[in-house]
Amino acid sequence: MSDLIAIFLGMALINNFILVQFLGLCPFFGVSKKLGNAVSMGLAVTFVMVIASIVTWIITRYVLIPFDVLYMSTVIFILVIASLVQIIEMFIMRTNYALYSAFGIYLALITTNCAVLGVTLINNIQKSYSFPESMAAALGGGIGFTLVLAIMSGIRERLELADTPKSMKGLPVAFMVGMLLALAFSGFGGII
Amino acid sequence: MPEALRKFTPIMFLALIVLVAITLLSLTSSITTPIVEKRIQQQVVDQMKGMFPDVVEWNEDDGLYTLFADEGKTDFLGYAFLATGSGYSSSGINILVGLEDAQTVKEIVILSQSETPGIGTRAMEPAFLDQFIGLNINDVNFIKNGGQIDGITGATISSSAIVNAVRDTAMKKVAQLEGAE
Amino acid sequence: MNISVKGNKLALILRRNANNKAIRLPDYGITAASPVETPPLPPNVALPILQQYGEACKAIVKKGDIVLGGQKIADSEDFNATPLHASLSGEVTGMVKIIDPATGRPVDAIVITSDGEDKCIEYKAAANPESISKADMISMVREAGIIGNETDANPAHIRLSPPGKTDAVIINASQCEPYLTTNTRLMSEKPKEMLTGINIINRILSPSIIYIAIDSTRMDITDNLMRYIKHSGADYLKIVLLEQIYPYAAEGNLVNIIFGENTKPGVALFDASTVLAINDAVINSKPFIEKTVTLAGSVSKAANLRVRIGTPISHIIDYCGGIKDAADKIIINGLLSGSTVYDQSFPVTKETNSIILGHNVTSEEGDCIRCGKCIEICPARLSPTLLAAYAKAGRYNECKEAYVDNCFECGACSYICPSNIPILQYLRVAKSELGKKVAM
Amino acid sequence: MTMPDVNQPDAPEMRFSVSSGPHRRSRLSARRMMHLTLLALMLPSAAAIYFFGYFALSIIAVSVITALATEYLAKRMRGKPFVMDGSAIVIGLLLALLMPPTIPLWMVAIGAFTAIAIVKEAFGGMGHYIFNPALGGAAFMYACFPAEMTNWIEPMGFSSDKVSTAAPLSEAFAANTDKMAMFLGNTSGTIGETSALLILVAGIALVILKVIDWRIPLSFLTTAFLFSAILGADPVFHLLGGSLMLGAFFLATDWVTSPLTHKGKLIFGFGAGILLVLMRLYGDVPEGIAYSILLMNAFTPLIDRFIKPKPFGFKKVVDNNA
Amino acid sequence: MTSFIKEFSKGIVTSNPIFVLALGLCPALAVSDRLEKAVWMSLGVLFVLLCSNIIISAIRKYVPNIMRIPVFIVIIATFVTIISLVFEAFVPAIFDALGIYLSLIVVNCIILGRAEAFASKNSVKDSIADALGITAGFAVALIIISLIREILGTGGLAWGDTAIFTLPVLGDHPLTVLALNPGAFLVIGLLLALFRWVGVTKNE
Amino acid sequence: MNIGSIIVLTLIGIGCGIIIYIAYVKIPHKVKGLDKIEEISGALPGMNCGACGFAGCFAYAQELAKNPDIITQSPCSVAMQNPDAVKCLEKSLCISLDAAAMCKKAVIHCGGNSEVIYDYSGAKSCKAAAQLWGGYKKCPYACLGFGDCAKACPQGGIVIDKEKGIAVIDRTQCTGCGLCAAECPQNLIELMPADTKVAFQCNYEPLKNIPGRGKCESGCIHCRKCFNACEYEAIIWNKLKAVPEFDVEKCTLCGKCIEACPQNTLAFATPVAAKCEAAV
Ligand SMILES: Cc1cc2nc3c(=O)[nH]c(=O)nc-3n(C[C@H](O)[C@H](O)[C@H](O)COP(=O)(O)O)c2cc1C
Ligand SMILES: Cc1cc2nc3c(=O)[nH]c(=O)nc-3n(C[C@H](O)[C@H](O)[C@H](O)COP(=O)(O)O)c2cc1C
Ligand SMILES: Cc1cc2nc3c(=O)[nH]c(=O)nc-3n(C[C@H](O)[C@H](O)[C@H](O)COP(=O)(O)O)c2cc1C
Ligand SMILES: Cc1cc2nc3c(=O)[nH]c(=O)nc-3n(C[C@H](O)[C@H](O)[C@H](O)CO)c2cc1C
Ligand code: SF4
Ligand code: SF4
Ligand code: SF4
Ligand code: SF4
Ligand code: FES
Repeated sequence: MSDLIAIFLGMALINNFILVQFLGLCPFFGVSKKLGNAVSMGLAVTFVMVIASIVTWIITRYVLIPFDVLYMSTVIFILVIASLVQIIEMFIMRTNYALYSAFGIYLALITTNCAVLGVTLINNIQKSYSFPESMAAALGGGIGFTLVLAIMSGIRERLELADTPKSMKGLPVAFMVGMLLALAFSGFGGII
Repeated sequence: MPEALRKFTPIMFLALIVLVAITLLSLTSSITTPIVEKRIQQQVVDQMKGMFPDVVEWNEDDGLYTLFADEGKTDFLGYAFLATGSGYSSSGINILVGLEDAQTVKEIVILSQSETPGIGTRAMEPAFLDQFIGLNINDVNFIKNGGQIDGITGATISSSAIVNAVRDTAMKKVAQLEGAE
Repeated sequence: MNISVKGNKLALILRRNANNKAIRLPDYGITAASPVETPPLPPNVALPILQQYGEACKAIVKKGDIVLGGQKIADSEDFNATPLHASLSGEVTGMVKIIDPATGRPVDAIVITSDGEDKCIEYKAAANPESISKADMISMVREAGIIGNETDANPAHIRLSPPGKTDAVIINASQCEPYLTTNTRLMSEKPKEMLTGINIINRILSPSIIYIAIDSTRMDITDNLMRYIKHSGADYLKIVLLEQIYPYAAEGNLVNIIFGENTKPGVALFDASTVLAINDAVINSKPFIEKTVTLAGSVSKAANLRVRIGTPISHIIDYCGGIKDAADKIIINGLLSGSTVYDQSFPVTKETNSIILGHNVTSEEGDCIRCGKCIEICPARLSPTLLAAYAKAGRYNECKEAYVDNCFECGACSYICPSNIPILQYLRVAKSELGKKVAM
Repeated sequence: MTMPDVNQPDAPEMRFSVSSGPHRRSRLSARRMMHLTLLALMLPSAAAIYFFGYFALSIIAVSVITALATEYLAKRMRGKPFVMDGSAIVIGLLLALLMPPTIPLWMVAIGAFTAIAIVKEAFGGMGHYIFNPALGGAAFMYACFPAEMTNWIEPMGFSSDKVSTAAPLSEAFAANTDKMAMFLGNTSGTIGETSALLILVAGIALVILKVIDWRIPLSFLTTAFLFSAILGADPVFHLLGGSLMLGAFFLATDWVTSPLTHKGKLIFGFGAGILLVLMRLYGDVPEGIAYSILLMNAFTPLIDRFIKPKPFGFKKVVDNNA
Repeated sequence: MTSFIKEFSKGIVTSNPIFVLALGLCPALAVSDRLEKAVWMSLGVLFVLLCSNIIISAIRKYVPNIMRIPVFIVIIATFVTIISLVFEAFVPAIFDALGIYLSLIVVNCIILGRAEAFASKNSVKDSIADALGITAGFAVALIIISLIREILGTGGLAWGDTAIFTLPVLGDHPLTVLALNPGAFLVIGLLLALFRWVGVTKNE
Repeated sequence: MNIGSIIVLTLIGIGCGIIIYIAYVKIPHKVKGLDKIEEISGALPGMNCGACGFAGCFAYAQELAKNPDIITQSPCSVAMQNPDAVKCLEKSLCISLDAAAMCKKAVIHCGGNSEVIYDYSGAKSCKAAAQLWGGYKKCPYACLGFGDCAKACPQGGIVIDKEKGIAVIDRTQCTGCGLCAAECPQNLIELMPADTKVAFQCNYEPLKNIPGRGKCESGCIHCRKCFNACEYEAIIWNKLKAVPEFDVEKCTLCGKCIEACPQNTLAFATPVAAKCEAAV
């Protein structure tokens, strides 16, 4: 159990997807202007990460490993993620339209989110996690992703009112925030 | 084309693409895999030879190499095996460990790593690695944990990855040896 | 002083609000001991037909007409409108446009040149005031054209005819700002009229309780009132003692201090000077043509003065010996929440309660250093720094979402801000821009 | 509003001033607050120079001068006036106080430059930055020069013979924790952090002068004390050791980077305290103060967004954050 | 030919994927700590983008609309896997150093974006120009970033195990942070600001 | 080569294909007519300035798709200056546009000669200053020069003339979005046809008798001299406002009116944007 917690916290804070692993940076800069949007995006990514981890774990365990074709992982995982996103979109729309209208637009962006493919590759190929470990990693990664997105959007909302130099406004200053966040998060190193 | 079938064209199209893709990949992999395997083998052998210059022949048993200095496999030289530590970077540190006998480390060599340059890579320098030479595998541990190895400030993660990987794998291999006997 | 406030059930003592949300200033009550004087009549008066409530009034006199003091010179059919009366006798010498300070746009004003005789229309004292009906009393108040002070700034007859039930009435006899002393002066000089006035309000609104807010330093008034209450058995009267800190006596604050912030009783609030005017209107049928104002600051003699509405400020200043110390700022209605005029010939209006001469302090506006002091001090518990930032950026809708409307413009935030940000001014811009949007 | 006849309408004899209310302001000014801070910082600076002699003196000089020069350049580049509001000096001084005595001076210059150019001015300067510039600069230096930034020596004052022999301490330190020495400052550490006593005096003076709010230091120190005790560490050691005192009174309280409201400030201090203890006890970083405060700086906009005063009055407050 | 050049130069300057569009940031930040990694990554991207753009624009008329995205992804993923297999076989050190970012070319917003926006609508020739232009833009950006990060962050420049040069002073005490994650943000952010400042790109 | 793996993986591919197919069929797709809206919004500048009166360019495009006539009632000045955009809009809306007439640019009706009547101190914002007695200038309609308009201009086309204390519009940069006009508390800024030749620099409303306030030296005194001076009937007298209006077509730039004005209220308008000339 403590292993799982370590993996969870490790993925959330120490090996944070955005700040340390450099995965999912496009939404980090693209969808972080408003807190609401950022949190929605983060939660949608977390959800897809978990589901994708389940499915890809099964595929890895029962197809890729038995046939010794781990090198096919990229092709198969991305295909699976793409269809998963579609089916989730459909499912949410059918069952909860309010949720769909809140999350729908983000789902489309998730297919091309490095973090989702990244987590499946890390779990199954790089670290060969067991099933519970995969879950902990996906959940931790997603939550860390959401947390950083939320922090970033909070900061950017404030920066919008700031007298930032013209050529720093928007993206460049967001990168500066990224740098300082990465520095600050490096303080978590070794806590677990 | 009948109407019912037409519905399935998109699906079949995707299936076709997947089929082509996978076949292509299988082909590529069948070309590259032997190269990779050979290279790794070669690397291990090269390093082993660097470690035990006299080596001529060896046995391999589940990753544990038993090395001999003559063709007849009678002149025992030592053992060698691969250890993988998980360091600061998400890809691991691959270490080749040579043992003089079932207790003593002869040398360790880093085969591949991708630690942070300037920080983690300080654990790849001889100043650190040379500490392992001649150590009893039970002493492969940091001084503060009762071993004989000095850690590296600023690279705790990388250095302990190496130390732990070497010790744990060595223990395992030794157990494997004992089990085999 | 034989009645101690402490321990007396009749008195209600209130001290600070939570969090010390107030400003302490040293110059409260400098003129507290100056009896109300009456300066000579001005050579002319200008009476702006300002109309914020109801349909606009129309002038019912024209240039060249001779009018008597107290004569109605503008009115409208609309009940909500407030009529205007000549404040002295003389000739109507002009209908001019003057700039309305509130909007910066021109409004009409009637100018009367005094004939120096101060003839008045006849005021009929009510024979039996007790028998006047409620409705009659309200219409008498309306006829008198009473508009309240800053603390109760809208027509008195509207305040006296609320749509719902009035649970409580608050009579504000304290001062809402440093320097002002008119309310307390009137309370100590005319206690009888004041009580009659309160009685009239009591009869019109029939609240279950009437609070009289008094500065905690004015024990003389408190003792007097206590004696009266004890004597008359007017047990619906209660005294509230207020610390002299700004902005306790502001309407919203008073209500909150007395009732706590989670109840919403039907409350009507009247300034002491308004109570006097109501008394005059009902008992003497006398219209609202005089106003008591405090003149203070860089002037030779600070004083409380009873002046005709429309009197030019310069007339009052000259009466008190002129401007001292090269003061370059004329502040109307209080140091903190008042406004400034750029010309001494500005007339005293129905809302004027004080004229303070002061100096301008220019201070460069800095960037907000996020010290949070404005948030600490805002009695409306807003986030002034945020509101100002939104207003500066033109994001007025966000101002609205952050409750800019709850700001009652006390100015405490601008007062405290170490970066000299004119926060309140930005909020005013936001409010007026939001108002424009609603109007559109 | 003007009246005819009384004065010559077209030639007012005197020009008055007009402004929007209020017409009086408190005497509190940002510059005064900054100068008071600077004055208070003289205490720990004096201690630094007393204990670490020329080392401290040169670090402080380099840091402050670089900070000022960078601020000047940044303002020039932006076409804004350079005002001596003291903020650059405060940042430079605070950064200097976070340096170990043996740090090479050019590294200090790089840190001070980063603090002002990147952490402060790139965000818009005074009032607009998100992260504490001094700590941003220090964290940058920790990442660049981990060895030099953790090279501790015993205090030696101005005595030159000791300078040459000044050698890094060994791990014996942890055992040798003379609490009184730590309180007074006669111990190893960054040049400014050693004397808990003087920092405390300066900090409390600032609290009394209302330059800083007491909530952040109090909640920060209490949380760190209690939490380290709960986790079984020596709470007094943690309170007095490292830069906690300096951080709690001078770094965490920076108005710009801490929450606006009272409640927010308490949360800030609490969060920083927890993070600090976790990092000190379990983390890899040499000293958690920079990271714990920087992390709370990052959370500050969120704290401010959710911890707002509830508007006074009767209006039912609806949550507008949804 | 002119249109070819136009498409090509567009990718480098006016719609530089990193500095202007801010797309494909993950690899740009992750592999730009060393020049060598940046160059090999660019080669990988070139291969994948070129091949997939060619194939996609060649089959664009036959792809059913419903399956557009999945088909494109599979095509891209195939080339990505091929290039990783090849890297693993022939430049193993680089394969290890690039780690999962090589595989992540699949989801690199640039590539799918180009497939969707360009190759699926244009002729093979234009698609090649587009691929070359975009890759050139990506490569130029990556190389600039990696040069700065490697030189300042490690105090010198190296290719493989051979050092090309070492700086004085910085060689002993490099600004390590530039080679680390925070440095990636810092360098790219400052470059973005610099380009805006000198007017290459527009302010927001 | 591993035939088994190829088969299994292709089966997964088929499975994914089926899932995607089903999902595609079940998810309703974009609202009809979206293509057209996208086409229209593609021709719009995408600045989302709101000057057209709608909530951003896309909203405007939606309305245009429903009712093309809107474009003449509330045109997008910015689009009108871009010949490509005009062509594109004409095509997708099936209408023909007189772009030149719709192409407008901002003009400030103040020459900055009004006297200062009090010392203002406070927020450096025109809106804030205008709240105090309508501004610190003698003319209650004068430009206050704090540049609320300049801050609003996305083109950076407005600068404050420090000497005169008024805003000056660089008409080569102005795209006619009108954002500045909405900001000005004194209502000084008007969008006028881009090829306006003569600028009328007064905003004083003919209100009589505001003691202490009034028009400045260069304020229009409604003398009609310009009207009478024009030989080409290019000036129309606006009776309501008692100010001249200029007919661009007829004006020959002779400058007679400018000479005739006793108050120096008239001036040649500053150059027109090259962009706009192209469209004209
Ligand atoms: C960006 C960054 C990269 C790091 N890379 C490594 C690394 O490659 N290897 C390592 O052991 N520690 C690495 N660290 C961890 C820190 O250097 C950490 O402070 C150190 O491991 C703790 O060392 P100490 O406890 O020996 O002082 C890194 C830290 C940061 C912030
Ligand atoms: C405030 C503080 C001061 C420290 N001072 C020293 C010191 O003077 N000498 C020292 O060797 N380690 C000191 N350390 C501990 C080091 O940061 C680090 O934990 C230690 O050097 C581990 O390296 P080592 O095992 O190689 O000694 C200090 C830590 C902190 C938090
Ligand atoms: C505030 C504080 C100050 C410390 N100062 C020192 C010090 O000056 N020297 C030292 O050797 N250890 C110091 N330590 C203790 C180290 O951080 C650590 O506990 C000890 O050196 C072992 O570190 P290691 O686990 O990295 O080897 C300090 C700890 C704290 C919390
Ligand atoms: C009590 C106090 C603490 C401060 N702490 C910091 C600090 O930690 N870091 C910093 O860069 N500036 C600090 N400053 C300086 C100041 O907040 C900052 O430089 C200005 O707000 C803007 O530059 C502090 C100022 C005061 C008054
Ligand atoms: S925001 Fe309004 S209520 Fe609050 S302090 Fe400022 S002026 Fe007073
Ligand atoms: S008082 Fe002034 S400086 Fe402090 S937070 Fe409020 S606006 Fe900012
Ligand atoms: S001057 Fe600027 S804001 Fe005004 S219309 Fe022209 S472009 Fe728009
Ligand atoms: S034109 Fe209007 S908004 Fe612009 S500076 Fe003048 S008064 Fe201000
Ligand atoms: S490259 Fe776009 S999310 Fe990673």
